[in-house]
Amino acid sequence: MDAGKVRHRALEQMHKAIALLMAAVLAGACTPEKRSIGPAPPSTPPTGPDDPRAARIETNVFDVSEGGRHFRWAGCGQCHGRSASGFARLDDPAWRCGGDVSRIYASIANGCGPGMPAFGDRLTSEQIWRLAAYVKSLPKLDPHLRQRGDNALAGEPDGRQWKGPLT
Amino acid sequence: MEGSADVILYKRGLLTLAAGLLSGCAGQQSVLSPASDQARTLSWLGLLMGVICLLIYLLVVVLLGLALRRRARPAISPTGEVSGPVEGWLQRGLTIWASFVAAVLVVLAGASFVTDRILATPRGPAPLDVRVTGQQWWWRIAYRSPITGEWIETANELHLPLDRPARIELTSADVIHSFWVPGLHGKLDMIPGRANVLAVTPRKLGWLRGQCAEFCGLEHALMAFDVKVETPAEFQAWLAHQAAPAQARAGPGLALIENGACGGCHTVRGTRAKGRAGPDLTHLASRRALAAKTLSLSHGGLMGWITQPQALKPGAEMPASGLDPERTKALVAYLEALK
Amino acid sequence: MSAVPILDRAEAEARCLAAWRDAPGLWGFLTTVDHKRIAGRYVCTTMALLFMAGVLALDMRLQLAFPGMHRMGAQGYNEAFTLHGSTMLFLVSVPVMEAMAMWLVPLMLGQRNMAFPRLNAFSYWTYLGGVLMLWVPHALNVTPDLGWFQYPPLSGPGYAPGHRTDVWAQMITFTEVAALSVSVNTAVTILRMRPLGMTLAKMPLFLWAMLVASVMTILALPAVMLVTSMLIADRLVATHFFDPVAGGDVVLFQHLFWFFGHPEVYIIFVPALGFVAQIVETFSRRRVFGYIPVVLSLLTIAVLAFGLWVHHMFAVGLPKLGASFYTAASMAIALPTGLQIYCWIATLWGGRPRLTTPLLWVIGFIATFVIGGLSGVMTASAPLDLQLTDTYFIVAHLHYVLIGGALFPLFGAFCYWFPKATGRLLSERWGKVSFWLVFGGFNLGFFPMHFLGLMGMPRRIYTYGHEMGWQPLNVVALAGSVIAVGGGLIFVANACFSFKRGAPSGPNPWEASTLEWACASPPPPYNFTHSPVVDSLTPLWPPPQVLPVVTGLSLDEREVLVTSVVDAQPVHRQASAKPSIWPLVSALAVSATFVGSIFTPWALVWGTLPVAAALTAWFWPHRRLTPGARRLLGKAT
Amino acid sequence: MNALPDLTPVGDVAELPDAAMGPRGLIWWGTFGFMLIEGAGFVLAGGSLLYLWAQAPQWPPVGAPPPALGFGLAFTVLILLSALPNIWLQKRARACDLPASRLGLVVMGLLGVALMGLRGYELAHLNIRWSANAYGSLIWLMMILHTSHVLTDLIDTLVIAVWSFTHEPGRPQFADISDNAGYWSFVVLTWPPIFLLVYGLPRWS
Repeated sequence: MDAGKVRHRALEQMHKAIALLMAAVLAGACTPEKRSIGPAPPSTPPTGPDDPRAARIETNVFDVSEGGRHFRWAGCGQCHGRSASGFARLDDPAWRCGGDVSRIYASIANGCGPGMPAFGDRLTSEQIWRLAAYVKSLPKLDPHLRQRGDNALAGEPDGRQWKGPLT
Repeated sequence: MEGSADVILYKRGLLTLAAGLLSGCAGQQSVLSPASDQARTLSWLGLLMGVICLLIYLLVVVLLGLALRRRARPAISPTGEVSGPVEGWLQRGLTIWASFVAAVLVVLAGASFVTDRILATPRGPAPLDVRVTGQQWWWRIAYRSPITGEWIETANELHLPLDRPARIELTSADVIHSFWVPGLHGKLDMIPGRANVLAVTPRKLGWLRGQCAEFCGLEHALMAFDVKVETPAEFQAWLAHQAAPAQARAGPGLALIENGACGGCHTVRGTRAKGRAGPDLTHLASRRALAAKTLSLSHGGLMGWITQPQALKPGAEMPASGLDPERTKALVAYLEALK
Repeated sequence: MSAVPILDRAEAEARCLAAWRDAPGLWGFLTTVDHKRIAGRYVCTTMALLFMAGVLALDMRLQLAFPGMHRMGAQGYNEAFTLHGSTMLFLVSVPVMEAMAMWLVPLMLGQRNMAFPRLNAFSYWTYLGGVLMLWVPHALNVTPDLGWFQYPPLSGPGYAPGHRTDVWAQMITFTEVAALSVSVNTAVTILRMRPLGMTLAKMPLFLWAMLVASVMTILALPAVMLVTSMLIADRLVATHFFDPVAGGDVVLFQHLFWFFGHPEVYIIFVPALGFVAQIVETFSRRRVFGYIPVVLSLLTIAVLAFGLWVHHMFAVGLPKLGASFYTAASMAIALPTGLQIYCWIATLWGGRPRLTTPLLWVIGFIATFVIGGLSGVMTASAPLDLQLTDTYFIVAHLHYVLIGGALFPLFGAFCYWFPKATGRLLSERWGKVSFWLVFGGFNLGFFPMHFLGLMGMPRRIYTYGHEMGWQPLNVVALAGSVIAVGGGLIFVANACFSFKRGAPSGPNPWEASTLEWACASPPPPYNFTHSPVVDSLTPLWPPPQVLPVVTGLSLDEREVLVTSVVDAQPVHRQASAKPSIWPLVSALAVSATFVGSIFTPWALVWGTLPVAAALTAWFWPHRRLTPGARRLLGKAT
Repeated sequence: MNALPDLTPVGDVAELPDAAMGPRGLIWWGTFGFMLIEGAGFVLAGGSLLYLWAQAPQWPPVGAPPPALGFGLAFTVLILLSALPNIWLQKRARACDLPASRLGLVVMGLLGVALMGLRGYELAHLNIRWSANAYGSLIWLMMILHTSHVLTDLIDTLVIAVWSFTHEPGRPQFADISDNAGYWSFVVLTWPPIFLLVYGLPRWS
């Protein structure tokens, strides 16, 4: 009677599955999902590449997605849309002025070479932080998902234009 | 004894009804204080149904009480079968009850159908075109200009002329919201990809309150707006004033708006502030409230909202300005001048 | 009666016990396929969740009792009502009704187990996966926060970043798989495993109710599984089902969701009607008045329930004509429901009622549910609904229907069958105390909400201003809820105490009429040594000196009797599955697949391998190998 | 009074068979229940497709050619033909004919493999990506739904085939074989409507 063997196989299977389940849940857990509401979002520029706030904000899905909405509201898509090319293109790993959050912040706030003006006065620090986090996420973002996300925001104002709601 | 319990329940019901009516009328967001043809029609329908339902409920409770009261009981065979006159009455009662319920339902459905037809055909002069767009978490309101035919935009405060039908086009810029002013009409959803139209004919002067009635995310609770029903003359004056550009007096405040972060999201017509993401501020000071009725429009309100919006309406898309007190004062001074 | 041959019960019981006993200890716990043990787990889990979700509700009432409370923030409140709604509807109401069916149906049929014992085990483990799917992420602060309905686009890729929504959607997949398994099991058991003589026309009303509810489940739940899968696909692989820009439509979600969502209400409510029928019959000491009208009204409800989902969407702005049609359909369903109410009252009228706790709960059900039914008629009116929907009027309505209409009968059912399940009687005194507290507290707490709705208080708001004048009634609501929860705790305490110290009940303490009362309390693992034969709706009225049974079902192997659908003629003997670990393993494999599919679509691909393997092992028939091959385990399943 | 009644035999079922074929058997009803569930899923998915089709100005939308007909037709013909050996297998299984059942299972297994191959080509020639637009999403939804059923029954058939070659089946196992064949009939029957929705609607609407 090899019920013992059966049992052993079963427990093995079970452990595997449980480990998988916990791993999966943990992967999506804790701070990345936290909605930083209240006075939480940073309100001063990054102190440098190793500003701890950078790591926090670029891993926070809520801040990143808010960055996506600021991206549209500030009209960034008019130069940096999905069809953008060359330096304006943001979904490739090539960065003209550095690709970490603090440098992206700097590029948005102070401009970056010819063609990229400074927006430091037109946006608050909080908005730039989230924009930077979103821009940083673009190269990792599947283009179809980016398209899908843009569609979802299609009814919202795009910079100074607002085509009106979708009807 | 069950009956008595329900009598208590019923009394409590009446008390709460009284309380409800009182405070309901006090509030400007009550189904029980209609201010338009449509809302009045609906409140009559509601009253009719409410009364009928209450009577039916009492009937059921009485029957239940009678069924349970102490009295001689019919003989029951060991197999549980019951025979005798009572059973015969109960059989006939079943038929009567069925036809009674059916009849009541026909009446109610008929009343509902008629009401629907009445609502579908608003009477009165040429309707006023208004477009209300829901956004997280405020209301973009636009009027068709009688002169230029262009849209005149404002936010969070809806003005309607008395006795004139208004054709309110309801749309959404982001997620699903629901436009609900109980004093004017039932709610109607604002759905991305669709335009719904609500026809209302205000019949009572004064202020009403509306609120988003479809869960729309974090600050769904703080998405309300004011409605003012005014005489046609007042309304024309108001609309003309709203159509005019801001009496922009140059100064530190205006500079902040045009060159600072405000202009990135807000428009002040007649200035270089042309952002679209946020509410139009051209005549901000002419309104009663701020941030979709989160705050009253006052000096303190403006100061607080500009310096700490996230503390007052956590998660709202309005960021903290990060301005020092001096510049904040200048900014507020300018905004207060936007009559 | 001396001429009647009497079977040797002791010997038969010993042999059946040997064949049906579970392995001792943990292994037996993990492998059991005993419908009573599994159903017991279901009930305990649901009650624990009922308590947790109830505490959430109290917390929300506290938050709303005063304007501008800071007990919770917006995020906290949104998470609270999402957890409350999702738990109550997906993890409590539907599962507990199915658990009751799982426990009762075989007993009421005089059967030894259900048609597919291992499917029951699989169902529970999958359901447990759904519970963890919702509450473990909550512990890790990945709580769904968009309500129990999660309409796109709010739940779509643009506005719901992260995995909160996916967690909710997959929790549903888990629970629906579990629910569908039980429903198929229940329906087949009722249709094919009735004792000889129990034709459809002699079937107790509870079985009719469960049959109807199971078939409704089978037809309704696929809709919600489909729509949540579409939502996940929109979020994970960039499909466009709910994307108006690319030809999708956000309202499609609502249609599919409510095509499930409305029958869902009746899937919860119809089993409750079954409880009511059995309780009223037993405590009126007479047959239910109007058996045929009740059965017909159950069937009518089932048909109509699929024709009125749109009444949840009147505010969407649909064509007026359509709205009128759904108004008519929605009101029409009040007719069969009203007929049943009449039949219960008539049964009490023409009977000799005994006001025991179970009957009290049923009386409370009538007095409370009718309010919900009538407010339902009001909301069925398309124009009036525009003022009522998404306000506290609806909050009141749905709680009157679900608590008054389903939970009260359920509590009554607990009191009624507690002696059968435990062999002990509940304390009548404390039972009555808990009833009056729950009944009074509930009505005190929820009746005022009708007026809050009329006063313009919308649903799902975490705070309101003082000027709204909503505070007094919200305080009343809080008070009522506290009282009701207190009563609930007394109910539980009474159950726990009586479980240990209650007076022995004997097999049939209520002198009830149906077959489950013809086996020992608590029932042995095999329920019945021999399959009974019935010749009336009330086989135990009058209490038989000798119960007619058929012999020939093996006493030493797990075997059940399969009969024909309509007239319950014997068809064949069916070997009944032995305990097995594979249902659990399969559930784990399925869980891994579901959880993985939140993160990558490929999980569905590689997940099929373990699932297929586990299922193969599950169904692998152990029989003699072809000549030349060595023997494996002896013949089985 | 409140005690267990004695039991008296009024009949005996020892002579009943230990399994019955088709609708007379118990397992068949379980399978049928799951067919109902999946059928409901198909109907609702098809309903969603028609719902969006009715709203669309153009089907398929501009720039998307309809799915290539060739492989679709081939699959349709083959799956319809597969019904014949399937019915034969069901008959033989109900007659407890072991050699024939084994042969039938092998044939159905091979057919299933061939169909999955064809289905691969079909998916490769739908001429639209699910992430392109709602039309594409729905086409893929229908195809994935049906493919998963073909695959399920294929795996089931292969497992049973292996089992039947290594064991000596009894009536219950022959009943399983016949129920598995019944499930395949379901998979066959669900295809034509899906074919019309996926291949027909874009062409003839």
